[in-house]
Amino acid sequence: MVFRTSLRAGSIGLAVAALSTGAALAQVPATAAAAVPNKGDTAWMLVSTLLVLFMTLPGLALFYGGLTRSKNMLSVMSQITATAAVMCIVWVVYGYSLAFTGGGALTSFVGSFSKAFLAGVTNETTSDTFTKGVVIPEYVFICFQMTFAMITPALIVGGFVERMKFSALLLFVLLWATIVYFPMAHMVWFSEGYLFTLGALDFAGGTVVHINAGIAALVGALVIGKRIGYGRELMSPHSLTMTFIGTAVLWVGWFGFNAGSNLEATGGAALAMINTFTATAAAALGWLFIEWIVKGKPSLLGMLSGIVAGLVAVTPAAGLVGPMGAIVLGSIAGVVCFFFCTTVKNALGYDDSLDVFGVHGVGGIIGSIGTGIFVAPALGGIGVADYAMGAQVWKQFVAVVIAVAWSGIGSFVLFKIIDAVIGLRVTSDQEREGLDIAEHGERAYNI
Amino acid sequence: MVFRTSLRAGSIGLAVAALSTGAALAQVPATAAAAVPNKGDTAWMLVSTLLVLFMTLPGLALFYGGLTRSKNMLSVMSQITATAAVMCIVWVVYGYSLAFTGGGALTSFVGSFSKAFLAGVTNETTSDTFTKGVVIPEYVFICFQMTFAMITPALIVGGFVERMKFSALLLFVLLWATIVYFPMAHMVWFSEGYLFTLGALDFAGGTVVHINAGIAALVGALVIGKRIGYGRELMSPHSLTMTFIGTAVLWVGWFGFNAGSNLEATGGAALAMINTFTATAAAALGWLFIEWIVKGKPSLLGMLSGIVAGLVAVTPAAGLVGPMGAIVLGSIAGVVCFFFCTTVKNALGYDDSLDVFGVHGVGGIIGSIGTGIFVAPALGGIGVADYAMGAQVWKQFVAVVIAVAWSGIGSFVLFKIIDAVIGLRVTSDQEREGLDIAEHGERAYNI
Amino acid sequence: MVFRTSLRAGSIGLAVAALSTGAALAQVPATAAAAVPNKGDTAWMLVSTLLVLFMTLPGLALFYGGLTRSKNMLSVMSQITATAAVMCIVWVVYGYSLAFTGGGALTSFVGSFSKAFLAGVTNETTSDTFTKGVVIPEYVFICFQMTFAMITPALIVGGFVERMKFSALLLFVLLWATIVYFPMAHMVWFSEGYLFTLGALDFAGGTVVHINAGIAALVGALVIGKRIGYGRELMSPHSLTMTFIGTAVLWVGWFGFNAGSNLEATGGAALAMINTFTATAAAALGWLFIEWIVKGKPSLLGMLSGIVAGLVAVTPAAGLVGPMGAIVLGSIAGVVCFFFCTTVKNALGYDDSLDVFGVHGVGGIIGSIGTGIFVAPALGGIGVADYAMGAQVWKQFVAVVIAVAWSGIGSFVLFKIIDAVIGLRVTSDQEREGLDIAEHGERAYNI
Amino acid sequence: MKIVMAIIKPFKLEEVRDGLTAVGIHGLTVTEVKGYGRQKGHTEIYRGAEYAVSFLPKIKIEVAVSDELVDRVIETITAAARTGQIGDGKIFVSSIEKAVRIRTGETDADAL
Amino acid sequence: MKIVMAIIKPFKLEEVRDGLTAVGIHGLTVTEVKGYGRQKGHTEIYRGAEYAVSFLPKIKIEVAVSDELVDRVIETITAAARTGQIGDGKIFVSSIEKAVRIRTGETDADAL
Amino acid sequence: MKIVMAIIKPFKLEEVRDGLTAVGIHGLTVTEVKGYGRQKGHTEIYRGAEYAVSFLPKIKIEVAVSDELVDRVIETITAAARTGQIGDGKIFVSSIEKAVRIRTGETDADAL
Ligand SMILES: Nc1ncnc2c1ncn2[C@@H]1O[C@H](COP(=O)(O)OP(=O)(O)O)[C@@H](O)[C@H]1O
Ligand SMILES: Nc1ncnc2c1ncn2[C@@H]1O[C@H](COP(=O)(O)OP(=O)(O)O)[C@@H](O)[C@H]1O
Ligand SMILES: Nc1ncnc2c1ncn2[C@@H]1O[C@H](COP(=O)(O)OP(=O)(O)O)[C@@H](O)[C@H]1O
Repeated sequence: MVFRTSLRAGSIGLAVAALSTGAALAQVPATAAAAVPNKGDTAWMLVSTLLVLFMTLPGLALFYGGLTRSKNMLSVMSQITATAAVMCIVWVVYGYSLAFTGGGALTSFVGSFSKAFLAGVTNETTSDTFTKGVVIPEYVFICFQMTFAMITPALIVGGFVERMKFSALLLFVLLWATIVYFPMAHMVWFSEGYLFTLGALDFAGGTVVHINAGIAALVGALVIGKRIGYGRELMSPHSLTMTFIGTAVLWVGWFGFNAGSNLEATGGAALAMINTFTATAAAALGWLFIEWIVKGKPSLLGMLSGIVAGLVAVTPAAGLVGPMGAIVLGSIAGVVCFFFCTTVKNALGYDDSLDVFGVHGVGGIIGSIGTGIFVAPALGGIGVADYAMGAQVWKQFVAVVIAVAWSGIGSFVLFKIIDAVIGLRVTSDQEREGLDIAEHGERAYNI
Repeated sequence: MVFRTSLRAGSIGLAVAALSTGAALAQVPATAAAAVPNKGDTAWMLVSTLLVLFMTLPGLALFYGGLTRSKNMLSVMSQITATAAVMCIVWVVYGYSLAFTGGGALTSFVGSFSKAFLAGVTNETTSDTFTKGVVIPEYVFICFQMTFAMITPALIVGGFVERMKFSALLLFVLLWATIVYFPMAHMVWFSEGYLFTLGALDFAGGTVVHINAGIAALVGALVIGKRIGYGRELMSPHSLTMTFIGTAVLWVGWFGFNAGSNLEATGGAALAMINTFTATAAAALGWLFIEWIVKGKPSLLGMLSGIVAGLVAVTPAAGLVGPMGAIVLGSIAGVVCFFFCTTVKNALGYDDSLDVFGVHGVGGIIGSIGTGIFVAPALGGIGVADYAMGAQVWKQFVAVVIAVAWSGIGSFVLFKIIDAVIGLRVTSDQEREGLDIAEHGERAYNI
Repeated sequence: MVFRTSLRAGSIGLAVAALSTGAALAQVPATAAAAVPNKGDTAWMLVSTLLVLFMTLPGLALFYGGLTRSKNMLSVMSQITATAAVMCIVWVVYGYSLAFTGGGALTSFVGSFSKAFLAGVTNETTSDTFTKGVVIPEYVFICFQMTFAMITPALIVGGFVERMKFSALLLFVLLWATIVYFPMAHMVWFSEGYLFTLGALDFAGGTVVHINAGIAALVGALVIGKRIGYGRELMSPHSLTMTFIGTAVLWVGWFGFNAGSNLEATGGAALAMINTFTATAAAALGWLFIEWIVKGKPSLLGMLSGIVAGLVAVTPAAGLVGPMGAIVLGSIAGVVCFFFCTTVKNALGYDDSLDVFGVHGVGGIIGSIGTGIFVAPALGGIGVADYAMGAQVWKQFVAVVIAVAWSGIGSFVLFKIIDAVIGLRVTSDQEREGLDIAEHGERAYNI
Repeated sequence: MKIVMAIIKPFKLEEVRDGLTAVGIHGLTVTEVKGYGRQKGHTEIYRGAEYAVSFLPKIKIEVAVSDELVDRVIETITAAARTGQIGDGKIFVSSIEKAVRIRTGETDADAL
Repeated sequence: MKIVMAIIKPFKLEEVRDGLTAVGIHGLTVTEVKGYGRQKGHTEIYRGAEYAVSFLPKIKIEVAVSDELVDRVIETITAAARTGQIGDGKIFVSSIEKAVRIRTGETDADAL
Repeated sequence: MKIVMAIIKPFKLEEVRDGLTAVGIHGLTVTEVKGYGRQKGHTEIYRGAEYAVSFLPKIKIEVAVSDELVDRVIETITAAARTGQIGDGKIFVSSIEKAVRIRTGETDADAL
C-alpha cells in the first residue's frame, strides 16, 4: 500500500478524492485482506468505459467529419478509427504499463515495462479507487483508461484534416502516445508522478487529454501548413447534421469520462454528472448569445461548439465544483472560446482546421485554472485540504505550463522527424481531389 | 417522513409502488438513520439519466428533423438543442425547487423556491425511492428529473416546425416550463400534489410529459397556423434515414425513461423494461399492418410512428401492467394513432406538422386510461390496493382532463402573449427560403 | 436444482463458467432459500440488454443500409425494424419457452410450451447465473435473451438485400425462428440441450447467432439468386458514413452482447470486455494492413469489416481467453475474412450481398474453433476443467458442424417452401426501381 | 422545333408545370441548378469563417416544342413564374434540328 | 458541329456510354435530371399525406459531335437506351457554332 | 445572342466567375455534372468489388451573352479554367433566338 501513504488523507470534512488528481490511485492491485469489488461500482465502470468509446466512435468522427468537405469525410472517419485501433493494441502491449506502474528513478515522469502485455493481470486483480478499501476489477480500470488513450490522439486529427497522409498519421500516433501521452498520464494520474505529487487538481483529464491534444493539434497545423485555398475558397461544413449527431454523442459519452472518473457509483459521480450537465448547457448558451449579439444570428454550430467547450472546461472540475460554479465556468468557456475561434484565430491566420486548439486547448486551460478557483467551498466547491485559492491556482498554472511545454515540444519534434522521413502531407493534386479517393480509394457518399 | 404517511401502504401482496404516481416519493431527502444508497441503484439511475438525455440529443432532434424539408433541418436541431440547454439551467435554478418541494398553501399545485439554486443539496443528501429505506443520491434524482424537464418542451417543437421564430420559441419554453410544466410535475409526482393525492396512476410520465406536450403542440399549431403551401406542395420528409436513427435512439433511450422511473435496479425495473419492449413492438406491428391493409403498402414511417406511439402509451403503464397487457395496449395505440394521424387530422385540417398531438397526445391518453385497465391483476397487471376498474379508470380520466386543461389553457395564453409581444412566426420570405439560412445563417448540408 | 447437477463443477482453480456454454444455467427460476438478485448485477444486465437492442436498431440497419444503393436504403431499415418487432412478440409468446424450458423426450433439441405467454414469470422470479447462489430477475434474463432473438434473424437480411419481398421476409423470419433459432438456442444454452451437455464452449453465442445466421444468409443468397446487374453495374455503397455509424454502434453495443453474457458485473465481465476491445482492434488492423498490401490502399470499409469480423470471432471466446490470445484470434479473423470476402466469394460467384456468410459465418467458425485453442491457460486463457486442446477443438468442431447443418437444411427448406407459396423475389421492374418505392412507397432521402 | 430553357425559382416549379400542362405540353425535363445574377445571395458563418454565398438554388426547365407553340409557352412560364422580385429568372429559346422518341423512333413533332 | 442531348432511363447509362465509345465518341457530359412526361410517376404516402410524384429520375447526356457523326450517334443511343416501355426518353439535336478545348485552346472538330 | 456552355473543373468555378464579372457579365447558371473524356477516372474498391469510375465531377456553366461579347467570354473562361492538364474541359457556343427576363418581361439584350 505504498501509494496510499502519499495521499494527504485525514481531511474528513473535505473530500479526499478531490485532493488527488484524476484516477491516480487506481493503479494499485489490492493486496492483503483482498477487498472485493462492489458490483454496482463495477457495473458503472463497465458502462463508463463504453461511453468513452462511444465518444470516439462514432462521436468524435462525426463531429469532425461533418465539419470537413464531403470529399474528405471518409478520410476523417478512417483516421479516427485507425487511431483508436492502434491505441487499443498499444495500450495493452505497453501503454498501461508505462502509465500506471512505478518507473524507478524516472518515476516522476514515466513508468516501467513491468506490466507490458498485461503481465500479472487476471480476473481477480483489482485497482484501488479514491475511497480506502473500495476496489474495482483491474481489467475494468485498464479498459476505462484505454478509452482515454484511444480518444486523446484522435482529438489531434482535427488540427490538420483534409491534407495529412494516412501513413504519417499512424506513425505520429504511435510515437506521440509513447513519447507524450503515456508519460503525461503517468505524471498526472500515477501517485508517484510529478504533477500528482505537486497537488494539481484534474478530476477527469483536462491536462492529459485536452490541453495535451489541443497543443499537439496546434503544432501540427503550424508544421503541416494551411489547406490549399484556405481563406479564399468556400470550405463550409459538408453536414452539420453529422456534426450535431457527433456532438450529442460526445455529450452523452462524456458522462462516462467525467462521472466515470469518480470510479465509484456514488453521490460523487452524481455531482460530476450534474456539473457535466450545467457547465455544458451554460457554455452552449454562452456561445449562442454572444454570437447572436456579435454576428447577428444564433447558429447551431455555435451552440455545438459551446457544448464541446463546456465539456472540456468542466472535465478537470467535474467532481470538485458545485453546479452553480459549473454554470459560471461553462459560460466563461463558451464566451472565451467563441472569441478565440472567431477572432484570435483569424487574426493569427493559422489553419487549425477544426479548432482543436481553440476549443480543447483554450477550454482545457480555462477549466484547469477555473478548477483551482471554483473548488473553493465559498464558491460552492467541495474544497480540498488546506485550500488557499492563490496557491491552488498556482499549482494549476504549473500543471498547464508543463502540459503545454511537454506536448508542444514533443509534438514538434515528432512532426518534423516524420516529415523528413516519410512526409506529412499529400500532394496538392490529391488534396484537390479529396483524401477519400486519393488515399482510400472510396467515397463517403454515392447518392 | 411526512410524505410517506400519505402513501396508502399496507397492501402487501400488491405493489406499493404501483399506488404512487411516477417518481412521487423520491423528492424527500432521507433523514434520520441515514439510509445509504445502494451502488447498484445509483449506477442504474446514472445510466437512466443519460438514456433520457440521449433521447433528446440526438434522438428527438433526428426523429423530428428527418421529417422536415432539408431547408429546415438545421433549425429543428437548433431549436431542440437550445430548448434542452435552457431547461437544464432553469431546472437547477428554480425548476427542481418548484416541482419537488412543498408549496405551503399552494402545495396542491406548485412547490416553493426553498431549493432554488439547489440550496442545501450535497454529495451526501439523498432522495427516497418507492421502497421504504431505499434511497438514491439526491443529485442523481435531480439529474434524472432534469432530463424529463429537458425533453418535454422539446417535444412541443414538432407541432410548429418550419415556421416558428427561434427567439419566440426560447421565450415560450421558458414561460411554459414555469407556468405549465413545473406545476404539472408537482401535481403528479410530488406527494402533496393534487393528482398524486388523487391516486391516478402514471408510472413514468404519461400526463406530465406526453399529454402535456401533445396538447401544447396542438395549441401551438392552431395559433401559429399552417405552413405556406400546406396541403398543396410536396412536403416529404427530407431523410427517413435520420428519422429512423432518431426513432431507434428514442426506443433505446426510453428504457431510461420507463425502467429508470422505477428508481431502483430491481425486478420492477425489469418489468418496466419488458413492457417497453412488447408494447412498442406491438404498436409498430399494429401501425404496419393496419396501414398495409388500408393504404396498400407497409411503410417504414408507419412502423417508426407506431414505435413512438407504443412508447408513449406504455409510459404511464410500464411498471404496472404485464407483458401481455402491454402488447394489447401497444396494438391499440398503434392502430388508433394511425387513424388519428391519417384520417382525423386530415379531416380537421390543422397543421400539427409532426403529429405531436396525434402521437403523444392521443397515445398518452390511451396509455393513461389503459393503465387504469391493464393494471388489473386479472389482466396480468400487478394491481394496486383496493383496485376497482371503474374507479381507477375514473381517476385516470380526471388526470387526463386536468392535464389537457392545464396545458391547453396555459399554452394558449402564452402563445397569444408572445405573438403580441415579439411575434411567433417568421416572414413568408424567410419561410420560403427555409429557417436554416433565414434564422441561423447556416445550412444543414453542403454536399 | 436439477440443472445444476448437470454442471461439471468442482474445478475450483478453473472457472466453472467456462465449462458451460453461454447463458446456459440462467433459465432456472431460483427456488428455496430465495436468492435475492444483486442490484449491481441487475443494473448491468438492464444495460446490457439495451446495448444489444442498440446493435440492431439502429446499428445493424445502418451498417447494412449504408452498403446498399440509396434506392434500397429504406427497405433495409424496414426489414430490420420489422424483423426485430416480430421477434420481440414471438419471443414472449412462445420463443422463450421453447428455448429455455425442458422439452421432455425432445429436450436435447427443443423445450416445451410450459412458459408460453411467460406463464408464471413475475417481478419476483429469478434466473440463475453461472455462480452458485447468484441470481438475476427472470424478466431481465428474458429481455436480454430477447435481444439476441431479435438480432439474429435480422443479420440474415444482409444476404439478399435489394431484391427480397418484404412479405416473404416476414414469413421467413417467423418460421426460421421457430424451426431453427429456438431449437438451436435450446441445444447450446439450455442445460439439457445437446451441445450444452457435449461441453462445447460458446461464451456469447458464436454458434447460435453468427454461424446460424451466416449459413442462413448464404443459403438465402443462393436460393434467391443474384441481383440484376451484379458484377456488371456499379453497386457502390450509397453511404459509408451510415455504415461507419452502424459499425461504431455495433462495437459499442457488442459489449452488452459479450460482457453481458457473463450475467454478473464482475471481473469476468471485465475480461470479456477487454477481449472485445483487443480482438476487434486487432481484426480491424489485420484487414486494414492486408488490404493495404494486397490492393494498394487502406480502406475504411476494410477496417469496418475487420471490426465486425473481430467482434464475431471473439464472441464465443470473450470471457474464456486472455487479451493477448484475443489479439491473435482477432488478427486471424481479420485476414481470413478479408480473403474470403474478396477472393473466395468472387471465385465462387454467388451474391451474398453484404457478406453475412463471409463475415459472420466464417468469422463465427474461426472464433468457435479458436476458442477451443486460446482457452488454454498456456495461451493466456482461463482454462476449463480437464482441458485437452485436441479434445476441446473436436467438441468445437462438432458444434460448428451441427450449427451449419441445422441452419443450412432448415433454411433451405423454408426458403423453398416460401418461394413456392408466395414467392421470394420482387419483379425485375421493382428491383430496378428500388424496393423503397416499389415495396414501401417511400424514399429514404428527398434532398 | 424550339427548345425553351427557363431558369426559375424552385418553389414555382409546380405552378409552371401546371400552366404548361394547361396549354397542352406533355413533357419537360427539370434540372437543379445554381444561379448567379442580380439577386443577392446570403452570408453563411461557420465558426467565424464568413462565406458570401452568391449562387442561389434555381430550377432549370427544358421543354421542346413546335415552333407555333413557343410564344404560348413563353407567356405561360412568365406568368406562372413571376413574383415581381429580383431573381425570378430568364427564358432562353433556341432551335433544335431534330427530335427523336427513343421508345418508338418517331421523329420531330411526333416525338414531342 | 452538333450537340446531341438525350434524356434516358438512369440504368441505361452504361450501355449508352459503351455504345458511343464503340462508334468512336471520346467524350460526353452527364447530368442527373427529373423528367415529366407520359410515363406515370408513383404515389408516396407519409403518415397519411399522399404525394403524387410526377417527376421521375432521368439521365441527360450531352455529346458534341461533328455533323457527319450525328446520325450514327442517334442510332447508337436509340438502340442502347430502348426498352420499349413508356419513358425511354428523347433525343434532341441542335447546332453549335464553336467548340474550344480549354486545355489547349484547339477549336471546333479538334476540340471534340 | 449566344449561349456559351463551358464544362470545367469544379475548383475553377470561383476563378471563372470572377473573370466573367470582370468583363461585365452579370449572370450565369451553374450545374453539377459528370464528365467522361480523355481524363482517366479512378478505381474504387468496396470489399473486393472493384469499380472503374470513369465519370468525373465537373461543373457546367451556361451564360447567355450578346454576340459581340462571345469572344471575350471564351477567352476569359479559357484563361481562368486552364490548368494545362487533361480534363480542363470544353466550351461550346450556340445561338439563342430569344431571351426573356421573367420579372419584367424585357426581352433579348435587355433581358441578359
Ligand atoms: N446571362 C445569363 N446567362 C445564363 N443565366 C443567367 C444569366 N443571367 C441570369 N441568369 C440566371 O437567371 C437567374 C436570375 O437572374 P437575376 O439577375 O438574379 O435576376 P432577374 O432574373 O430578376 O434579372 C440567375 O440566378 C441565373 O441563374
Ligand atoms: N417536350 C419535351 N421537352 C423536354 N423533355 C421532354 C419532353 N417530353 C418528354 N421529355 C423528357 O423525356 C422523358 C420521357 O418522356 P415520356 O413522355 O415519359 O416517355 P416517352 O419518351 O416514351 O415518350 C420525360 O421524362 C422527360 O424528361
Ligand atoms: N464530345 C463531348 N461532348 C460533350 N462533352 C464533352 C465531350 N468531350 C469532352 N466533354 C467534357 O469535357 C470534359 C473534359 O474532357 P477530357 O477529354 O477529359 O479532357 P480535355 O478537356 O482536356 O480534352 C469531359 O469530362 C466531359 O465532361
